[in-house]
Amino acid sequence: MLLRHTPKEVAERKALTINPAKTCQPIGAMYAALGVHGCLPHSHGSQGCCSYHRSALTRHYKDPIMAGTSSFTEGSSVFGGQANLLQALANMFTIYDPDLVAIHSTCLSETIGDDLTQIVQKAIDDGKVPEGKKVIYCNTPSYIGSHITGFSNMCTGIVRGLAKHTGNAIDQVNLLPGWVEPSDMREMKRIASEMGANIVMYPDTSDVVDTPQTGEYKMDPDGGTSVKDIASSGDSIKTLACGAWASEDAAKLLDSRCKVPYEVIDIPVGLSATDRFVTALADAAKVDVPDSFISERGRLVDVISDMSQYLHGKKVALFGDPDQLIPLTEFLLDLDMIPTHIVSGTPGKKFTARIKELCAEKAPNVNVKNGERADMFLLHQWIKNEPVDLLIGNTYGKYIARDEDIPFVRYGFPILDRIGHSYFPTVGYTGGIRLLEKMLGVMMDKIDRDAEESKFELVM
Amino acid sequence: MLLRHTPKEVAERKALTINPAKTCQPIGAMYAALGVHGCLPHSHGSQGCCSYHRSALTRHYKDPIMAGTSSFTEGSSVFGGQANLLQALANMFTIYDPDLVAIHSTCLSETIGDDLTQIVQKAIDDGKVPEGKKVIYCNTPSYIGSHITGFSNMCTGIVRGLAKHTGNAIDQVNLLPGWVEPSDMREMKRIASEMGANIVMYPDTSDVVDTPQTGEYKMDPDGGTSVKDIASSGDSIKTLACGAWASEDAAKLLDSRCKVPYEVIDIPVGLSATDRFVTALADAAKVDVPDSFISERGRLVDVISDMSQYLHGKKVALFGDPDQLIPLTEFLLDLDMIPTHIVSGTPGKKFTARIKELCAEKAPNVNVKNGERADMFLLHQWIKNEPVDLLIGNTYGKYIARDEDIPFVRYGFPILDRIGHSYFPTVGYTGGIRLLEKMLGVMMDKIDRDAEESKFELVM
Amino acid sequence: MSENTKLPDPSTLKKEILAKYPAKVARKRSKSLIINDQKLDQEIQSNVRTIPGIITQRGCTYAGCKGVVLGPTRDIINLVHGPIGCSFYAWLTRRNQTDPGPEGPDGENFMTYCFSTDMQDDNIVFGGEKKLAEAIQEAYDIFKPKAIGVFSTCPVGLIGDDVHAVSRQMKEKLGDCNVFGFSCEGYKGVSQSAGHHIANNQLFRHVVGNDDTKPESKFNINLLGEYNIGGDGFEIDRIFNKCGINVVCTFSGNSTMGAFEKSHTADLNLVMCHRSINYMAEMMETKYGIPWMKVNFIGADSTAKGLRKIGEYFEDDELKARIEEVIAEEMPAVEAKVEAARKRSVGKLAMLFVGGSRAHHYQELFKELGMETVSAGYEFGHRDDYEGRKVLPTIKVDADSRNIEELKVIADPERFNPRASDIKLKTLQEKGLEVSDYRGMMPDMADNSLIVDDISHWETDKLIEFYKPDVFCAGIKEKYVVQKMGIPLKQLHSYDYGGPYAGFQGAINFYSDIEMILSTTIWKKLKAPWLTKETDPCICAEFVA
Amino acid sequence: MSENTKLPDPSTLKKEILAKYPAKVARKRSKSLIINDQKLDQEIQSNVRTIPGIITQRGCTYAGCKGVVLGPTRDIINLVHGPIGCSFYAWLTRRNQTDPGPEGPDGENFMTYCFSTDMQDDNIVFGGEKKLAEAIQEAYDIFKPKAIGVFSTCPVGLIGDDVHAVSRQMKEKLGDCNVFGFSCEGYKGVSQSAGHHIANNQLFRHVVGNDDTKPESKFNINLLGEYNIGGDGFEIDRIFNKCGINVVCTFSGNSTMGAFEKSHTADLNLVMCHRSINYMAEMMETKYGIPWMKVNFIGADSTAKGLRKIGEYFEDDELKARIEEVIAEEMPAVEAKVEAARKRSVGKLAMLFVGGSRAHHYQELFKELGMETVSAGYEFGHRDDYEGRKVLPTIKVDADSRNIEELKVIADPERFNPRASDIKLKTLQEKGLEVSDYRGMMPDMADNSLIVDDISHWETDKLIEFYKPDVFCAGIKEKYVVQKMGIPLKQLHSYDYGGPYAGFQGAINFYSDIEMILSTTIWKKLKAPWLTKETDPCICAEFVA
Repeated sequence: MLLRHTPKEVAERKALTINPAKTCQPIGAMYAALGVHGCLPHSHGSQGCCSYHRSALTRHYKDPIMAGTSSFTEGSSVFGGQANLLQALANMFTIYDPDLVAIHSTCLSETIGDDLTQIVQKAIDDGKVPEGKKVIYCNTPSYIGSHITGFSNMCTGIVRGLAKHTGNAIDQVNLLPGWVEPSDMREMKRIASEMGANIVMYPDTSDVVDTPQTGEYKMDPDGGTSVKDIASSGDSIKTLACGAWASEDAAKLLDSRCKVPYEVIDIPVGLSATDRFVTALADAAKVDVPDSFISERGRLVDVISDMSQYLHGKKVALFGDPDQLIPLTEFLLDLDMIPTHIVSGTPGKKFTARIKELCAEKAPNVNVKNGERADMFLLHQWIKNEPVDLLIGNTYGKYIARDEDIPFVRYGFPILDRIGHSYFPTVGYTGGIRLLEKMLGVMMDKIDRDAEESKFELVM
Repeated sequence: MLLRHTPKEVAERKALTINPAKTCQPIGAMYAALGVHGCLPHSHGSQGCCSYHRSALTRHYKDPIMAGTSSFTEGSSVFGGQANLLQALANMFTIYDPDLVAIHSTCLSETIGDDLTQIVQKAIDDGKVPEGKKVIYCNTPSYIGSHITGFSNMCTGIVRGLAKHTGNAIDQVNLLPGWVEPSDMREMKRIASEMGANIVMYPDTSDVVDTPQTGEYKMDPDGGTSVKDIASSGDSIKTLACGAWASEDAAKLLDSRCKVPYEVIDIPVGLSATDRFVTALADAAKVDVPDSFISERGRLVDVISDMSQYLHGKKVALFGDPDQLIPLTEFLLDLDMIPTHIVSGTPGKKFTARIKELCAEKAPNVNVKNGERADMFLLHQWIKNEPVDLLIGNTYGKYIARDEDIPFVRYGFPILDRIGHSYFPTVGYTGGIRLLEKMLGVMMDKIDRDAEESKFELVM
Repeated sequence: MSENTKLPDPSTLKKEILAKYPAKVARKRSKSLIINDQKLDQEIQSNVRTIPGIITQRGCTYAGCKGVVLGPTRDIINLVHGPIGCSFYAWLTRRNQTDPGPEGPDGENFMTYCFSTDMQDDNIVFGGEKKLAEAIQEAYDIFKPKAIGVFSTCPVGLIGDDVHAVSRQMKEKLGDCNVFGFSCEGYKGVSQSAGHHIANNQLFRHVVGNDDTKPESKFNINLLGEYNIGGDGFEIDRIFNKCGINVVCTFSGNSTMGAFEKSHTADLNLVMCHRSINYMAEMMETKYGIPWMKVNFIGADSTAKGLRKIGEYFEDDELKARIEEVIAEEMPAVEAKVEAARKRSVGKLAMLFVGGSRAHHYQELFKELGMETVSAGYEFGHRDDYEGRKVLPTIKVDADSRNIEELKVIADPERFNPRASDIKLKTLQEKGLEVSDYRGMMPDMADNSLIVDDISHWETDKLIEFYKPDVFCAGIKEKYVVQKMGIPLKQLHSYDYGGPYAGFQGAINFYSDIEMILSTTIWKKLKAPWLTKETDPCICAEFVA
Repeated sequence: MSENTKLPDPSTLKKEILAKYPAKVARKRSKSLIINDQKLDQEIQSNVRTIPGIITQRGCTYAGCKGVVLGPTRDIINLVHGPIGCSFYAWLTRRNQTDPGPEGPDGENFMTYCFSTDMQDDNIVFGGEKKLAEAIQEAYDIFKPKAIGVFSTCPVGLIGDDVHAVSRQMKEKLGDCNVFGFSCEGYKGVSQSAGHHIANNQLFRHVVGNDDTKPESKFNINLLGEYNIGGDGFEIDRIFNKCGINVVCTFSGNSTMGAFEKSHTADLNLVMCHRSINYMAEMMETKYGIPWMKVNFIGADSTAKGLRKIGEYFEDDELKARIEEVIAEEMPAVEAKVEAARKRSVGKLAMLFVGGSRAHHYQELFKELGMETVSAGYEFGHRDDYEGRKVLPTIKVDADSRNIEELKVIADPERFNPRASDIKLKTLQEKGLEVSDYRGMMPDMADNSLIVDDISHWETDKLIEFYKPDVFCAGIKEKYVVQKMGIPLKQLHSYDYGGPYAGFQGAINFYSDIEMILSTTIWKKLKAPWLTKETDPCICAEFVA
């Protein structure tokens, strides 16, 4: 057994986290920053942070992930990181010439109390920021929240740094997609354009972390939302924020600073959440939902009705991020599957409340925990106490899946050992079919593997 | 073992086929006919043929497959099927009101020598075909060729029955997709429109055999190429025929009857075939390939270059239909995989020649056979003599895959035990990524399953 | 709707259906759509030609012969003589399960294989006998099977290939392999039904009686017309086993040639699927003196009833006691499950259009679930399957039935041995044991229920519109058509890859599956919310009488 | 290009690179870009602060301490005191393999687990010592480990948590668990390197020498600076085993606390990764009198060379003979494979920018493949790793190195025991055995090759443009950047999830993988055909001198 020391008995822990279902803020800020065109993310802290974040994102996307670091030394930790950051900005603009730099802090710079606002202002005053270039930033103390918090904070930083309210409203909707894959962002844009909905979506990492192999490396990839478009979002008629954890703060800021009213909706994972997404987008953009969506939806519904016997009553354990887990749980319930164990390292009381509310009727005994020590060790112990038919989560789940022989669908961040997530969306109706194909595939593979010869089925 | 009686030693067979890698003509004709809007296929023979074909197609698509039958009795077999067919036509038009009926023959009606041309003419003369309705037909003797031949013959029947040459050329390209999935046809149309290429594609089974579940059954589904569009194909500037086996005859007929020149290309499966498809379509439609295709292509190339270590040198056994196997083999070679055993029940000398030519440099020892007795029994015996790392073929391959513990990718017709093929294309660049995801997935699952604990990998 | 509400009168529905048809068709179809009325002895037109172009459920004679009857036998090579398709489509598509048998995992099992002569045009032109003989030789050389069955497809009869002659020659040549043929060309008869008869004839002629070894155990029976789809036969065997009843041979679920050869040594034939196997029962009675009884192991109550019939027949108190014990052991689980399922199922509506017995048998299960069967019919049944064998004398032989061989069977000079006296049989029959009898479906159905033989797509469509059933039972061709109308369809050929549904455990499985179907959320979410907020009508519709 | 062609002069390249930099940066970087010239004793600036914003490969001190040195030890719980990320990113990402050990599949292995105190803001404000103590207690209660290592992340030092005090207290409290801390905050030093030193210190202070049990067997050595990535250590153990050489302890591939505790009983320390472990070698020599030698088991020839050094050291003819036998047994397979691979590899160009020794060691394998290393450099090496230990006295201690603790080590009163006389060591050294010595990378590199310390992305970009190498060796962050330029990148931290690459079998694996890379079709198909017909330049480029 790979996790042979994990006991079945759950002992309460007050201090120790084992096999976390989250990581720290800065990586989320780095990912969000990559969703702005021409933006070079910068990590204000020790080299290690930047190196770790770049490595983790690189392994997940198998694509270049560029970012600078302030390379703190003991000296800077004592005297503050201003000198390093000023130097870093000057160097990045001189050597790599990005349109803008997006700085996020770290536990180090936060602990010593570096004031990014002041330092960035100084950089501008000192002429370290060339004409026409921009510097945006956000605070991402690693000891608060999770990688999702960091993503949210950078989204807010993007709004603060780039969104402009001119007073001349533009007939467009801001779409904050939340922490999803480039494939998902691509699909959200397709849905909007298919609908004739005029949107500005950011961040948008498509064509940034899923770039083509052409033999020519572009340090400034084609993708990312342009600074101009983001600026215009201050004049939009409405903001749709996908995911309360990743997108709500930025939407709030757009409201308070630019008077753009907002609505928080779920990431469109699965049937019901996509129904709400499509309706909300149509309403916000004041367009009708075209008939093509009746067909798209109908194809998902068709697969569900055709295959329900393989899903009905199957128990599922899942771990990941709240904004995904909530609609995913709802989708499982629409499939008559039974969400049985759910953990997320990301804190936020709303999470367990929402999950319990969703599960109240069909899965009242669901085990759910989030925040500190809501980790994969606990999830594994729960599974040992109540086995499941399916495990859904990031690549770290493979250790539990192999030990317990549970069909496993890779979903969330990070996925380090399979490809596909960058290219095939799991959002929208078609994304729902993909999720179904994955879930059915692994469960049916087990049926085929374990079937007695007399029960081996040709048709399923 | 499920196929425990299959011996390793290959004994030459002169008469016996075991576990065929093909089926008979009429089912192909039925599938092709479904790709015409408002068309009701009709099987002129015993009830069993129609029932079997509808069942097989229904299991593959998990969607309604409608068709009529002449319900031959012993009487009709002696005196000929004319009476039954005339009655059938009258009944179908009266009860089900299709725009047109597409008749295909069977081994029975062919053996007794029913003359469809004469019978259909009589039906028209006798007023059995209502005003504005059409009847098209083709001969599909089950004892010649295979299901692919039947598909090809109905394509020819569609051209003969519907294509019109008015003399006023239309600036459009005819695209004959070959026997591919509705998802593939959808993708070919997307590629063409993305390119700005004006095409008429037929048959087109999208929105016919992958219809949405809305609670309302439409006997006349939205999809299928309209009779009007097909008629106009006689005035197109060029025909691109995907697949020599499925599409060339129809293209030839368009040439000889309507003077539309044609080019036979491979179904765009994998990198090289899609490159040729895109170029050929751009040339034929006199448009430039937009840059978006550089990105689409580049994403496929990127996945290949990122994952090549898991593909390089892996041996593959495949079975199916020539038009798919040829570009698929080429794709495997582009991936530095080794096509090792290939069978297709569909005859045609060109097949082995083309495969050997493709494999000459990288897989000179490839075992390849097609036509009579090129069956899955032989393939299995070959595998026992030279084991492979991957098996690709229709659902019947699962018996070999389980017996020999070979990672298995379902591809081709029929797929009876998994979903996805109706919705996710395997053609085009994105289709190539899907094929890669599938192949890598099953091979990596085996790596994960068999790895010693000390060699179990988090990152792959 | 409660179990004893009166059903609505479907006359208008019938009118509407017929209205769409051309006059001749309407006239013909009207005889196959019967509004049930227990007070009348109504005749239903069945086992007649399907109307060309009407879109039928029916298959062909070959399917009934090869697919249904011979398909489930593990150790015979079923070689199809014809173009490739006929063999391909019958390859592993019927879910006849088989266990490895006494020889264990290496025992003979050719059911995962598909054998064909793959006739080509030159075989059609110059004849295929030579190729057939070669193919038989090659099959023998590779697999050394005990037996090879040769099945004729449409062209074979027309081009005059004599499969029987070739089989005879090869049987002689091979010596230790029983080779025999079937003239089951697809165009024979009017449906699969003719194929059943042909299969019965050839099994009886070439196999049954080849081995006179007597069984050691007591209470020896054959189970006829049970094909072990989804493991039904396994469950029934489990129950027989528990009761101490010995199955000499099942026709033909999980069967072997050896069992067929010894089947004439049993003392009782139990007939499940009357349509496909009654010929065998009659021929065995005539030749060997084995009585037969109709049973139905679909449904927990009818399973119990079937077991008790056996007890009655053998007149053995120990056996009877054991049977009661077994029933007492099995029923609690059944009742617990049905109780749970009925919370969802009571008052729901079912329709069944399938097979030659299933449409009748499965009504038992729905009855146990408190569901009403509002309409039903067979795909290839005959009048006796609807109205009961009492009508047999009145059934007129038409052109299509005439050309299906009727074996002339007489009592076997040595081996005829009447297992029960006529008096005994008469008493048992009076007790209602259906000895050499089958009462058919119609007597078991409510008044005003609509009986439809060989239903067409158009009729299916109208019936659903009228009844809005909660579950529709049919086959794969109908599955997605009906479901697209928002009505869950339960396949009763393949069981949707579930089962077993026979016996006690099977009943429990069926209750659960129906409970699942009735509780599946998606049926309430078919409509895009931006089109309508109200939930889909199809599923929540309660029948209003 | 043939193996002895002269390399082109990269001066212009160097100029172009520096031209882009701000003056101060250019001045600093110019000292770290050295055009190799064997005739000159050139100094290369290294182990100095990375220039902020330049985009470096480097990581932090914590990574070097926890990730590199302690990570590979199976039976210690490595508890990271800090926010969650530091522990998360070091979780299973370094491919240190471990076997179940003598206890078999149930033996202790905590390497698949990730432990953290997951510091929250209140811990930052009010201090995290209490939480740390609690976490240690909980880890002990659940897992009962022999030892717990506590690793400090950036905030810990700043808020003044005393991990050493807490560890001391908990060690006493728990009694049977060795708890000790590491002050390896990420900001310490200038790269991972400082973390190696800190890890060496604490292992030496808290673990080495805790168990004086002497090994039974002859020829007892420790292997230092081998981390069993991809199973390198397994392969080396296999070879040692074959030769009859006993490894008391490997620092720290596939290691256990028990082995560390006994390591001072060995008679020779072999140093693989000089950068990360030389401190340990020196301290053990001073305290226990164990001499050390630099070896390199990367490359078949250098593996043979390394084995022979051991033979020389132990001055045992039987051992020497056995070593020659083993080499003779292993080399044929190696030669066969290299022969095959050279068909594709000879004359191809390689570049290596990785680690603190690998960039040197792997040049051996490329040499064996007939490939030229045109440019190389370390990520966190020091001058002695480039120029050799001869420069140690001249290396000035700067602010960053000063604050990394230097243990004061003296000879152990009881246990100091010089395993070899100074004369012997001197003679061995003269034989070129690198006793207590390492000559560094530069002497092994061709003239005009470009040596770059702590390479930046900009420099990488320019170097590739200039050299168009056939293989670029670096790490995961560089992997896809370089490949997007059309150049295959071979990861030398993770081996791209392959390996082992050490020893004889490892060499064979490496030859195959390079052969595979060089024969991968896709690199010739990067360009869309409608853009250009010519094949991609990058791969087929032969260097033109």
